[in-house]
Amino acid sequence: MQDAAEGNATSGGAPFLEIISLVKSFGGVRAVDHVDLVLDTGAMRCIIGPNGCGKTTLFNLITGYLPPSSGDIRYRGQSIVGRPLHKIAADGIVRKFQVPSVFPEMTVEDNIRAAAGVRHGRSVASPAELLDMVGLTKNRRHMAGTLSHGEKQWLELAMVLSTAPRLILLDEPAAGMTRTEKTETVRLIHEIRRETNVAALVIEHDMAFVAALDCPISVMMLGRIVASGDYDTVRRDPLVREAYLGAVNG
Amino acid sequence: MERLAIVLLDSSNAVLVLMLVSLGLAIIFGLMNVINMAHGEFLMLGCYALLALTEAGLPFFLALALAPFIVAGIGLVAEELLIRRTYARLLDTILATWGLSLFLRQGMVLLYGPGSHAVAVPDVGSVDLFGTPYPVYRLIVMAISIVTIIATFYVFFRTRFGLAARAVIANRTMASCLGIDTRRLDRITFAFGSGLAGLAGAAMAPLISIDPNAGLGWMVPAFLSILVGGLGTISGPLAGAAGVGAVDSLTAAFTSPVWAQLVVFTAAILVIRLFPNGLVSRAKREA
Amino acid sequence: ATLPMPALLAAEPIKIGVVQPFSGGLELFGGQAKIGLDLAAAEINAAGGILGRNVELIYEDDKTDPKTAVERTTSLIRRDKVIAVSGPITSNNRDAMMPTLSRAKVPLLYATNYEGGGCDRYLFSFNTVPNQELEKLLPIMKDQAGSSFYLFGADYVWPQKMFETATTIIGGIGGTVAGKEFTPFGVKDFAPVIRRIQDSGAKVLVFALPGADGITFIRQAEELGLLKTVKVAFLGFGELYLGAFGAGKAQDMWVALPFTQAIQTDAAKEFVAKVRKQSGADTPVSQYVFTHYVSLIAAKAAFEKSGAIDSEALVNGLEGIVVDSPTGKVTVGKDHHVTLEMFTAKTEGDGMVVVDDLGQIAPKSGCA
Amino acid sequence: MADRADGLVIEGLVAGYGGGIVLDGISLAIAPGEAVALLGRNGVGKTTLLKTIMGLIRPSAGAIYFAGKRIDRRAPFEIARAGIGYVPQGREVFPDLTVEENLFLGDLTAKNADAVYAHFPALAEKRREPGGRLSGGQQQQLAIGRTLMAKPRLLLLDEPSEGIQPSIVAEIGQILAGIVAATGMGLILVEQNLDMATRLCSRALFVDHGHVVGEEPTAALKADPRRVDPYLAL
Amino acid sequence: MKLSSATLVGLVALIFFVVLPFIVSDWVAADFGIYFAYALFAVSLCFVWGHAGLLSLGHAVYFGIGAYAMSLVTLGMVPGLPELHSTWVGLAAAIVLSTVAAAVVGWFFFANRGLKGAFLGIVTVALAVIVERLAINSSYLGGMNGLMSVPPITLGLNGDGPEIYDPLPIYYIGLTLLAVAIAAMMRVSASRFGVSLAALRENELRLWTLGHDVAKLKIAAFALSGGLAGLAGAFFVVQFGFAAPSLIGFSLSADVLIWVALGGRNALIAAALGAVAVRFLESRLSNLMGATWPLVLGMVFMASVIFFPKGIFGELIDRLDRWRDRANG
Ligand SMILES: Nc1ncnc2c1ncn2[C@@H]1O[C@H](COP(=O)(O)OP(=O)(O)OP(=O)(O)O)[C@@H](O)[C@H]1O
Ligand SMILES: Nc1ncnc2c1ncn2[C@@H]1O[C@H](COP(=O)(O)OP(=O)(O)OP(=O)(O)O)[C@@H](O)[C@H]1O
Ligand SMILES: CC(C)C[C@H](N)C(=O)O
Ligand SMILES: [Mg+2]
Ligand SMILES: [Mg+2]
Repeated sequence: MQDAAEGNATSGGAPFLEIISLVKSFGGVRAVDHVDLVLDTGAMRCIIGPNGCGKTTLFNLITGYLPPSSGDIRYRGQSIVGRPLHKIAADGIVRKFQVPSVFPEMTVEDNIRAAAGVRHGRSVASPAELLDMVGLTKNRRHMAGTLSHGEKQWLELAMVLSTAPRLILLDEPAAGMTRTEKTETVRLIHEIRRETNVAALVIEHDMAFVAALDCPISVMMLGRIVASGDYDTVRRDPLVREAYLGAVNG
Repeated sequence: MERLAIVLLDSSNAVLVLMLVSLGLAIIFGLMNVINMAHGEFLMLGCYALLALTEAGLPFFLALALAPFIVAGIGLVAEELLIRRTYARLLDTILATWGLSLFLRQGMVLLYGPGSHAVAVPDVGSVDLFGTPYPVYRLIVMAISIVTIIATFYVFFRTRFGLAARAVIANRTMASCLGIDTRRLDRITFAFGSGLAGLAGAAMAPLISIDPNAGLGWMVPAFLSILVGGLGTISGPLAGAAGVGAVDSLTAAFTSPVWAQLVVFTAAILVIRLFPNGLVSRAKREA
Repeated sequence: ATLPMPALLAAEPIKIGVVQPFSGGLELFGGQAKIGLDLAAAEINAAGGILGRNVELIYEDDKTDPKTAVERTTSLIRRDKVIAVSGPITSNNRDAMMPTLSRAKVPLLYATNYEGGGCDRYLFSFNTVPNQELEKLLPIMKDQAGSSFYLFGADYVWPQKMFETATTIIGGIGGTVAGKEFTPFGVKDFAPVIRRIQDSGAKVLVFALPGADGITFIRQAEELGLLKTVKVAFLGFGELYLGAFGAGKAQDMWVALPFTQAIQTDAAKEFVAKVRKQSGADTPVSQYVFTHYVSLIAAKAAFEKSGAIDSEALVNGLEGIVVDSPTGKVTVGKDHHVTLEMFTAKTEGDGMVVVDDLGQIAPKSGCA
Repeated sequence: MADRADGLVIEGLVAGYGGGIVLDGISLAIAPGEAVALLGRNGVGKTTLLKTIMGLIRPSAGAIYFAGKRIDRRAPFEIARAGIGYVPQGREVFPDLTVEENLFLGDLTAKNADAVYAHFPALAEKRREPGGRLSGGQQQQLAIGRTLMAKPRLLLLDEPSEGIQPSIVAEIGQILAGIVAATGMGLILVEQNLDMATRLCSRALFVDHGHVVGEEPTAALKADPRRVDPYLAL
Repeated sequence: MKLSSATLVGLVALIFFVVLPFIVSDWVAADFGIYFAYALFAVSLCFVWGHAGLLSLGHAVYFGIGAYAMSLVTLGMVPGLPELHSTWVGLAAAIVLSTVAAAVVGWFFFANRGLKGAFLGIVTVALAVIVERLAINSSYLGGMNGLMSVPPITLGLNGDGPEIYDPLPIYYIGLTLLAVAIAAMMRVSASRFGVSLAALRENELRLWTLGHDVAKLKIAAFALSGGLAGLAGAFFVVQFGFAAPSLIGFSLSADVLIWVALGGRNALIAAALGAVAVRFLESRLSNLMGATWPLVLGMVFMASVIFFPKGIFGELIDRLDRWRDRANG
């Protein structure tokens, strides 16, 4: 409760999320290397980059799962470095994992109920509405562990949304989805952002999906952000073409 | 000074025996994810196997060499009939092996009676160490422990068999999809772990009361050892056993056995709490 | 047709509950107790029972654990409506059971050597208290081995109290206590303790660690050479331990006790023969067979003296009663403890030998 | 396709979890060396089919033949040894074992390791690191490389492009195509990335309601990607 | 609203136990009074273990604390308050102390990135062994002998007034306590807090990253369960008349684990029935079978793991569930 109250009194012109010269090293490797990034309230940004360039690690840092080696993360005017994981989440930064992560021996419905536990007064669609949105109403009494891979992805998205987040971090939300389903996911993300003004960072490798999201893009390589811009700019960047997209996609 | 040397020797003896006991437990727990509450009973069976073999007229050291195989055989049967049905259900392994331990203990009561039996310490004499005659048999037990520990280490961490065994533990399904005969490995691993307990029991048999409850006192220290040290490596449980065993026998040597128990348990709880992955561990990536 | 009342009564056996350890650590003691009780019951019933009624023993396993002992006692009283309870072995089980028995006014026939101080209208002890075991034994040990004593036992009430008495006696005979320590049950490595005893220079080890742990200790003491330098007074020793140390091991350990199968009198030999006829030729016949046997014989005498069969008749009858036993007379004092013939014995070869007949020794029970 | 009997033949396969049926009498045949894509919406049973072929799920009816021998009801390791390799959805690398150890598990003789490292240089770089520390995409490469170690005759791939950067998706496609061409390895590819599916496979099977509901040559799909939509629509 | 199968089984059991004393004799009822205390204890473990997934292998500590607290108060042994003998104060002390102890232990084990799974289990065993040793070495607590002659429930405010010693009233008090406790804990399990606990059992990281303070949740679950165990201990000791170190240590902890596992850890009612059934059979059969009883018991454990992995009553509830599902189409 207290967090939420604090959060509402965001100090003047400070950006919604500001990442300042963030570094994370594992042993000798710098997985995240002086990353700077700013996100405005309700804004969305895609992060793309080769496998192992540090995208997931960046999410781990923002959510407080890992402590940064140096640098700062400021959320709504305050540094959140060192804050406990659950406090950060309760304050509205909620992520979807790269490998879908649900409560396997609980029903789909209870998964949402458990997730919705911490909302701190922020309002959100009801569990039933959320399930409907992601097309899992028919499965609501099934154990989450029995869902197919793609269905788990949908469920996890619904769980994240049920916390009434201010910022969602989606790690490859479209992985394993069919073309139609991807289109559906894009539609869903847009709809939610329209309705709740939630900000989003999205990691994705599927360029068609990225294009459809239609938002600014940052490209990471070897832990650094090496390019930023809209879809077309990024796509034309020779470095991105060579190291990420590959000749075939060029 | 010389007294201290003897105390340290006694302590190493206790430590090495605990290592041997913990090693089997660590393989079965760390590698198969089975909390084997019957481990102490396999140790007890090792005592009785030695008893039966020597009573049948075998020379002591031949009996000592054979006893672990008898226990491993019993382990094999237990694996086939019981343990394999509990894989991946950690908590059920407790209940199942608890039942097994009751069964084995009472089975022994019915076979051999509730009383104590004795196997004589083999007549290997004693040597003068630091001015005290030290029983050679104790030195032999220490040597057996060391050799077994090294051999086990080698098998599980330096051979392809060991690699496959570890893979089965980490992800049974995936291992089988890669062409690994998981059943065979399960059997061998469990039998190996039980055999180690049997060896510990057989080696200790001349020094303890051989009775159906002979295995009980080992369990808690052995479990603490493997947790203090950490699982997933072989050095972990060994380090843990060294810590637990040394603290125990040294506290007992300088204060009393009552204190020793309190100190060991408290210290173990603190260490496990502060280093939940054990003193020897590898960092893992979770998210 | 009306049934003749006496016949109906005669058909109804006298129920006596038995709470003994048949598992959990001291089952050998429990087994010995059962042998004695079974023999006594068989003899009594063969001779027409007590006042025309047969004795029925209802056995319960206390698992050497006080909580279970209380549970079993409660159900014997409530379910079986027993007139008396026999047992247990350990002192803490007895202490745990006593309030329940007192409340229900059911007497306990306790036939194990213990630390004394159990004073209750419903408690009768048929074995020794510390003075009976230690008064003569410790001076003998001093004469045999030397005046420095080390006291080592399990960490509970019986060894603690035994050692208190021992310390007093040792002081009285000009001996010294070189050390006193306790161990929890379940310890497997006694090397630290053994080294400490060696270092203390003690000549006599007063030892009170019953059961398998005691055996483990003695085996390790033998192996590390302790038994060469100290003489052991093994409290509560009995034939049930024989065979546990290995052939030719653990020689010359001493004990004072009311019975051993090694007693060479005709009456004692006849008793041993009777036991073995009933329970098998190899049955060890320890003091615990004897005392439990005597306790039931005394109960029979007490009922007959009172001329009635109920709990109060038993209590009243037992007070002051004298019965004949294979070692001579056993007198139940007003303090509910027994004066009886005592012996010193020691281990030798595969068995025990009697060293001395100490004569009748009266208990200092600590009760008025 | 006269030689299909030597490849993989599935006849009237019924399988599912507990009470529920997922595969409801599915039949298909794949010739040796043939690469087939398996397409379908989320939750129609693609993974279930692969698992059943692998012996991880016991079919309640029907039969599976591979190289002329019946393999359903065999243990997974026997099926693997018969020459079927499986790359599961979600990678399933052994997190505590090193990259190298993970590879060796694919084939304990480790004869093929260098070839695999050559295909996936990212793995060579991390060969002594625990598999669990790799990034998601690196793990996917490891999972594929591990299965290739045993030189399978038929490879089952469950969404291999998931989580992999576009250039490497393409590369994996090429590597697999190369191996298929060189060794005659067969392929069943469950894939949402149409690009990869059309590049690697000659025909695509569409699954729905536990059956194969349609079949298209991938050339046709490539020409007009919208041809898949009717099969995948909700 | 449709009743769940667990509730249904619970109601049937309740009816059975309400009429049982009319069928059997008094002493059976007296035994059941004790079994109900054990069942209450089983419910407390089932809640932390089965529902929240926290394997406490040393749960007897809280039961023992409850028993000792009640004993100390009713025996007038509270330091400085020799006049105090009240059953009611004893009850309050039992619940409060065991709750606090469980909370402190929970805090120690769970704060920050706490212990999990088997680690937690084994550490809690070690803790139980230590606490048992401390009780043995404490002369205030009566040492190895424990505290004897603990008075039965007295209705008066300070140990005066009528005593409840007869089996029947105790039986019904126990049954009521048990029924209320199960009902209450089922409510808790279904509440938002309860759902969070279940989620904790399933995937702690996910729950954590959704914004739940998992350490706090665990501590709360532990404390709640500890308090219930303390209540069970208090109710036990007023019947049993005796509190000993073996109430606090390893062996009772192992017993309760087995009752819960045999009964079924997924449903509170199954755990309770498990406790009652095992104790009942044990007291009946251990005499009948003598030395073979532990053998049979061991085989029962093994068989139940193989044939009833959800526990015997757990399986029953499950079957009933499926059967009703099918009946309803
Ligand atoms: N806990 C860790 N310990 C050591 N190294 C780590 C750890 N976590 C990540 N790394 C390393 O950091 C680098 C970045 O990993 P990260 O998971 O952030 O990549 P990514 O950009 O998300 O890649 P992908 O697209 O494949 O998911 C990798 O080289 C990885 O091996
Ligand atoms: N372990 C399980 N227990 C019960 N049902 C399951 C289990 N796994 C999957 N299912 C169900 O079986 C159906 C098919 O699942 P499967 O994983 O085969 O789908 P899929 O086609 O691979 O989907 P995706 O594209 O999402 O991976 C789904 O409805 C799912 O809910
Ligand atoms: C000699 C012992 C077995 C008996 C003793 N009364 C005790 O409490 O242990
Ligand atoms: Mg990633
Ligand atoms: Mg799938």
